[in-house]
Amino acid sequence: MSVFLTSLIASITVFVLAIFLGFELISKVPPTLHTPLMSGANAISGITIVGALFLSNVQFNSGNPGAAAWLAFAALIMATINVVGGFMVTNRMLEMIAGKKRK
Amino acid sequence: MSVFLTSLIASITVFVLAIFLGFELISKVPPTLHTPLMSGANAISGITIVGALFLSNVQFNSGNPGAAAWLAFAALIMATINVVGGFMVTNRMLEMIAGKKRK
Amino acid sequence: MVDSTIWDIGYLLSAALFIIGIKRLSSPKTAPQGNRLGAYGMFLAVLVTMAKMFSEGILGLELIISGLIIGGLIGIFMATRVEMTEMPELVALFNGFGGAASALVGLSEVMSKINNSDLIPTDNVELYATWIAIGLSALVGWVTLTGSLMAMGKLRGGFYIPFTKKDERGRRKWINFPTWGPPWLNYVKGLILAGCIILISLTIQNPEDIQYIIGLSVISCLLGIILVIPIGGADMPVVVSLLNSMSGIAAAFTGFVIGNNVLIIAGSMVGAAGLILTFIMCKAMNRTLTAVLFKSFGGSSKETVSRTKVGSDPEEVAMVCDGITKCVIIPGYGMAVSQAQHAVKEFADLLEYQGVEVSYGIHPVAGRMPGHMNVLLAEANVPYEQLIEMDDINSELPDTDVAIIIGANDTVNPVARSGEGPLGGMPIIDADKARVVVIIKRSLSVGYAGVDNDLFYEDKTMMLFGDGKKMMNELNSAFKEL
Amino acid sequence: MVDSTIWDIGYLLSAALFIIGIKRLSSPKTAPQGNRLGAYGMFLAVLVTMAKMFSEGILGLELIISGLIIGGLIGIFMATRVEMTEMPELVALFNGFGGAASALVGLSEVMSKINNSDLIPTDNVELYATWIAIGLSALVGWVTLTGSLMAMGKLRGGFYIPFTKKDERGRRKWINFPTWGPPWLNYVKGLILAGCIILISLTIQNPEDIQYIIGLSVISCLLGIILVIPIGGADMPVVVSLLNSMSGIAAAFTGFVIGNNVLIIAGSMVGAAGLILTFIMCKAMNRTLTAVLFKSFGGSSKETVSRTKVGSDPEEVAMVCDGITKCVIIPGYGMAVSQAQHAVKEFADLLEYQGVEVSYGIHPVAGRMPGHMNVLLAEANVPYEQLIEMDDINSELPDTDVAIIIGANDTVNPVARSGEGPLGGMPIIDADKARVVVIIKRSLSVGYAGVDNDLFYEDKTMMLFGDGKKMMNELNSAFKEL
Ligand SMILES: NC(=O)c1ccc[n+]([C@@H]2O[C@H](COP(=O)([O-])OP(=O)(O)OC[C@H]3O[C@@H](n4cnc5c(N)ncnc54)[C@H](OP(=O)(O)O)[C@@H]3O)[C@@H](O)[C@H]2O)c1
Ligand SMILES: NC(=O)c1ccc[n+]([C@@H]2O[C@H](COP(=O)([O-])OP(=O)(O)OC[C@H]3O[C@@H](n4cnc5c(N)ncnc54)[C@H](OP(=O)(O)O)[C@@H]3O)[C@@H](O)[C@H]2O)c1
Repeated sequence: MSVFLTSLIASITVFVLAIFLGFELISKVPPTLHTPLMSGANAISGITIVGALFLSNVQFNSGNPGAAAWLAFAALIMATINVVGGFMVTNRMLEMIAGKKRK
Repeated sequence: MSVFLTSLIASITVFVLAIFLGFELISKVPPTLHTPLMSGANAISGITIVGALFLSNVQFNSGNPGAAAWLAFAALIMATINVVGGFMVTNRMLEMIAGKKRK
Repeated sequence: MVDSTIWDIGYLLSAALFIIGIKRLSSPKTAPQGNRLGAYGMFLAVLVTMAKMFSEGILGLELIISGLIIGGLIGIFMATRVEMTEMPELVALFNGFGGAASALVGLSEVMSKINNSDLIPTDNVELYATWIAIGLSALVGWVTLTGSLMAMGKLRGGFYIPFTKKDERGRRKWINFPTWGPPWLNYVKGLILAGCIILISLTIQNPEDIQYIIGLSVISCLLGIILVIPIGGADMPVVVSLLNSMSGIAAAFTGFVIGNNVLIIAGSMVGAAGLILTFIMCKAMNRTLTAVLFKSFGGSSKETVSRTKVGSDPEEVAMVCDGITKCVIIPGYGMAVSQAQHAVKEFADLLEYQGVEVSYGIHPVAGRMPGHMNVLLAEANVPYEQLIEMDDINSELPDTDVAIIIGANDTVNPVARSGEGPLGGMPIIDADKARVVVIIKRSLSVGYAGVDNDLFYEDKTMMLFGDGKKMMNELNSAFKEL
Repeated sequence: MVDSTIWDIGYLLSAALFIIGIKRLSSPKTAPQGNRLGAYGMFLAVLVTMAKMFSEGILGLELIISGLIIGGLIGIFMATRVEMTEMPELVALFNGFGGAASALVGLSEVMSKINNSDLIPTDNVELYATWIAIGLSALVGWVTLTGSLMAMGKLRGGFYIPFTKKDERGRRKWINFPTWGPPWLNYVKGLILAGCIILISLTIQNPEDIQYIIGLSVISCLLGIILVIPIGGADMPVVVSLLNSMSGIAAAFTGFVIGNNVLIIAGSMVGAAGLILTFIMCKAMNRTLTAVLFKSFGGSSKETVSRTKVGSDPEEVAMVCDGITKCVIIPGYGMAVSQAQHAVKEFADLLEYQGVEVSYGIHPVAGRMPGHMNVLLAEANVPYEQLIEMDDINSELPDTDVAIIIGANDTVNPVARSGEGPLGGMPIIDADKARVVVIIKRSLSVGYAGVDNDLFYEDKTMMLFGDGKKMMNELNSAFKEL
């Protein structure tokens, strides 16, 4: 119990620091970069893929994979789409802006 | 042991985040504010006063206060000077810059 | 012993990569590197997770790998197939997936805890903390999903209804995406939100009962739809950015649920950074976030155009452009649709060859996504220095001989200066200050915001009616024949 | 149960106050508020600590309270008594105390662990982590202390030797603070640093043996001295800023030792922010950090002045200033020493009354601390808009009728443009571009960097020899009598 609380407080500390950091990281973004930044940040928010991986594993391990397992599996697919697609599409946008690669 | 390691990792996480945050917090400072900012940050680094308080208490509690206790006591005084003097002198500088209060 | 912490160090490293990645993404030169760093961070996080799972014993490996492959392939397919103009829709869609994934992870966790009631925490604090985190990740996650889907539809403007009869050009029936928002809808939003909070507290009181969390999921989905439906398509980039921030927050809550710091760090950082970006974008569009969210705007009521104007032909325009000294090109959504950027660049080259000073006036919200024009013109090899931002070009326009507006409308509509109507108060490019104005578009019809444009009917304005690319090419030939 | 975490929440809150405080401190408008927020955060942290100690049972309460009171009173006394010009020295001193406190806390922790050998961790990881943290906090803390004391002495320029015979003006013997640094000293620094690392590893191997940690403390103190002794006084603000960063790092290590997050957060944040500030200050002085640290500069070898120049008198200068249209005042260290700012302001008022356009050219490193001139002129009620930064004033100087230099020397020395010598490459205020240059100082002698100044001997230069305040007052009366 006390262990849970300690780790909860630690998590909240990390949460607060990361929020402050997020606010500070972005100050001035030229309009050209609004969409790529949004898209890149979106890909990073796909980090929930880590959670999906864990739960898939736990649930499938639990013997008879039921609804919970398939939900986790659906989460895994969605998160992967978000991550892979997100970074790739951001890359495409940025390459166009940088003008290095043309269609 | 494992508990220690977990809390060590948590501390390192916090350490890394705070360092990133510190780097981001300050971007452009007009020369006028260099000294007050330095002085204010210095006062904040007097947070070691918390450590000095704890140790003073622990050491004096331990029965016969020996050298360790007096070292902690010296640390307490120094840290307090740093904190109290630091914030006050920063305040004085800033008041002069803002021109609100004159000698 | 070391085993169990090596993972945490890996996660910390990947969090650091995310931090540097986001930082770099916000500046033009380092942005591609920033994106790559983010991707490495994600790869590392997945790798660490897989390794940890292996070390703890993994069973459903085939399924997990196949999940990754399926998701990855779909992602690659979507990301490479999409047209430039459709990217914002795609980002919205991906974002929705991210939100849904977070919500599903929470849901799956609850279900497994209910199946195995030993896992339901007996300690009050833990119960509260975990269930609140699960509830919030569900709320935020589902709102992100349905909100993003709505935003995607609105960015697209509508959709073809499948299985309807094709018309002569082989297209199925198209319906516009609805924009609908009576003032009382705001109260409904408040009510649903209150309902969500009540449901979360009910889940805590009945941790074994799955129905409350399912109820929460359903009304959160509803909330997402109701939040976005009254917002005009022109504001969608802002909405998508806000939803992006929310999907970060959802991931952070999921991190609390499964007790993993990297989710908390990456999620809350994206949440905060996304919020800041939302405000930056609002500012660029001269809107406040509350106005965007709670007052409907744009695309709702199109004015009907009654006045007429005689069009010019390319030869006439070419003659006008002959012998001038300064020309400003103002591109808009129409240039993007007709893919006219290469023809525009050719025209600029022809002018420059004659010694004319050519620059491009870029309105921050021209097109359908931020930076839309920059991307297209960069694709056509237009030098970066010629792309001038709104404020700077406005001080040059009074000295400009010819302003050529290609497929832009709202962004040059003088009615915005009056401060009224859907465009009221939006800063515009002062094309009407130039000596002669040439406007290339297919008709006199309205732009995104659905407002008629007085500029078309001014005496100094020459309308060149037709598809953007086609007219630019004709203009180029006419110019060469001079 | 709640008890034990309420403290952590309090600490988190105080960390948040520190974060916002530092953020606000870096912008002019919010700086006073930022400082206050930082102070509240510290107050909260102390309060929480005291409360926690009470709840755990406190014994040495009287001593702790008296420690706080003694320290507080000394701090208040020093902070309120100090002259404006001595503030940088005081900051350096406080900084040294902070570093020493961190080191002492670590030392005290070790001694108590050695006294009670049950407390020495048997687990290797814990032993390594704790002892490394203790060693590093000692190393960084002691270097901060002695380095800061040296920096303080250098900022002051030297000190009076107590108990020596007083001279006719009642002052004791004054000796300059030495600046001494043969190139081989850099190797010595490296050797000592290596010694520190070896000693830290020895402490880990012999955790019960106090002598290694004491040895570490001693050579760390030595390292601090050797690090600062070759650095010229002109670079001291940079050094103090760097030491400030180090005292933050020391506090963070102490946080690892006693396992307290607020120390880690505040300490490492100050460490990072201080480092950035150090770079910003280096840039303002046109120096690189490595050049500052490893190549001695300034104040070391004073040139002897052999040329002569006939001085002017206040009446002559007043006549020159009569009927001009534009005057730039360039203040320097001499204005600070002679407290001439009010007289300068009066002079500016007289000129402005005549319709002359007056502005002040502020060199970023004029005086002896960053922002020195701004502070003094603000004290004399000079409007903020008249204080022009170097780059901006330099574009105005060619159109300036009279440039009045009061107590400045290095910052207007044209030799800096040659790129050689101690001043080489430092950007200067181009006072020599003005039509007439008036220089107010007591003699032809050199300034901080010890370099002769050709500007004094130019034909268009008028030297007004004498104490800054006195000469300004005479100039004012002469001007009124015109
Ligand atoms: N940048 C963003 O982030 C963003 C995102 C969403 C919405 N918006 C909104 O979108 C608007 C952007 O303004 P804008 O001036 O760029 O565009 P606009 O006001 O939407 O006008 C575009 C014009 O292009 C013409 N057009 C369409 N297809 C064409 C073709 N094939 N060839 C030639 N012309 C064609 C249309 O007229 P015809 O039909 O007569 O040809 C239309 O009037 C603003 O209201 C903005 O708020 C911006
Ligand atoms: N701002 C900072 O952060 C900082 C910190 C430390 C060092 N520095 C260094 O300090 C220097 C600052 O340049 P600066 O031009 O301001 O000053 P400076 O070059 O040091 O010259 C000051 C001049 O003021 C004159 N002076 C002294 N007392 C006076 C009095 N009572 N009345 C009239 N004149 C008096 C002195 O000449 P007489 O003896 O002939 O009167 C001296 O030449 C730079 O080298 C800078 O790098 C700056």
